[in-house]
Amino acid sequence: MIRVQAMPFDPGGELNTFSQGVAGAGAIVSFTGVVRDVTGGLSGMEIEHYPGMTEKALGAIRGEAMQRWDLAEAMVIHRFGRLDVGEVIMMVATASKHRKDAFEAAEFLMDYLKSRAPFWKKEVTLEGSSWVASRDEDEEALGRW
Amino acid sequence: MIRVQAMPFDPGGELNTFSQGVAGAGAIVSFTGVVRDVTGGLSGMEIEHYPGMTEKALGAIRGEAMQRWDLAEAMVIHRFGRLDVGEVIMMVATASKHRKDAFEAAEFLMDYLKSRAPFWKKEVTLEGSSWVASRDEDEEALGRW
Amino acid sequence: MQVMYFAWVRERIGLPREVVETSASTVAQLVDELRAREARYEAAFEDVTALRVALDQELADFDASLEGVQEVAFFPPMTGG
Amino acid sequence: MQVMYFAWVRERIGLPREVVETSASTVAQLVDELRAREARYEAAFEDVTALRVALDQELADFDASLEGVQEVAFFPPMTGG
Repeated sequence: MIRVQAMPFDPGGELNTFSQGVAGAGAIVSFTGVVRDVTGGLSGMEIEHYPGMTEKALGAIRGEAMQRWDLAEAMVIHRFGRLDVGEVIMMVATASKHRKDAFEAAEFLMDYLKSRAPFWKKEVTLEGSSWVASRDEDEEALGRW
Repeated sequence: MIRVQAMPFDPGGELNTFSQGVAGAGAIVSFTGVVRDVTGGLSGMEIEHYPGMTEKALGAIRGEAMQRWDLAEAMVIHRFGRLDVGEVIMMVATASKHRKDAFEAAEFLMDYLKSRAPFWKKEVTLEGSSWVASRDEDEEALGRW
Repeated sequence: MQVMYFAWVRERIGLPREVVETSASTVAQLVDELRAREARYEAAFEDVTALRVALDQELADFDASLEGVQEVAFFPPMTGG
Repeated sequence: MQVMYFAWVRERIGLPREVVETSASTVAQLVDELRAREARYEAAFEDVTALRVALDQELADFDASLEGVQEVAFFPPMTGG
């Protein structure tokens, strides 16, 4: 399941729904990304995306995860638009019979969506706003797969 | 946080509470283990543990994870007693600034609690019950750390 | 051809999309044409190594052919997740 | 000395814990003493490589010393998670 939305969502509720939907797969891994004010002064975040391509890219990444690991299901939810500090940006969940598959596939999904799904983050502070720079280590993380 | 309990718990609710409690750490990873009837015929599970040692062992494993990775928090909840198919057995959650730390620490916690925390699972079927055998690959998984 | 801009590329050029009449046969040629137009395009495309391009919503290289392509998008490296 | 049994070790011996008077100085000597008692102990300890031992709630080896130890526990390899 892939969802791209402006609306907030409840990660705990999503985890429970996901878990109940995957009979036979006892190992569930989730990743949740939250807007944090790490440096102090952040008032929120603007996330821009490329409608159409975003869904295609996430679908392709999810499809590859489903092929490469023994998964019962894999889910990606990603928000766009304006987010306040403390809000959930995105969530990934995987379900498998084997914990190793669930963990690896979740990491793979995160690594790929970081650098291959068309989202761009802009940090908004009281002084203004600035685009988040991509990080070399995010690109390098893809080398593992 | 370490919790060892007979009572069922709500993984989604725990994930949300955990996430809200870790300001500054934007990457949250969770693992949830669920009783699954993989072969057909399973009616439930009995989990025995060693009160006292269990809490110590989980505390030590959590403490090592907190030292080895840049974590804001790490949580383990594990049930004991009688569980039905579909019930949640245990949950691990980690919070970090960095997704890699959150993922690795969660895998470490799982690998260690599988083979080093004093829990024993017994599968209950209509024909009787049998102790779950430990698996060589669970012991081997510790070699990674 | 529909040309789209995202994030700071969009901000520098000052619009999210436009229809471009071009005979460019590769992405690189299209970039040269756009860059020659006005200072704001020059500013957006000054360092192509800092940019990514998608052709019909698939990531592509700057030497890729534009034959049959209907939608070209330029943007900085993605920062999702 | 408090001796505890878990999982199928407990089931084979037929009790979860007992107080044992012993002069054994290592775990292995204690196992030999217990095994010599009755068939149910022999059955529980027949393959020591399939067992784990904890001394005062810390995992230990079978050649570990029992000096100062108050609580010994025998059980199969753990299967939590």
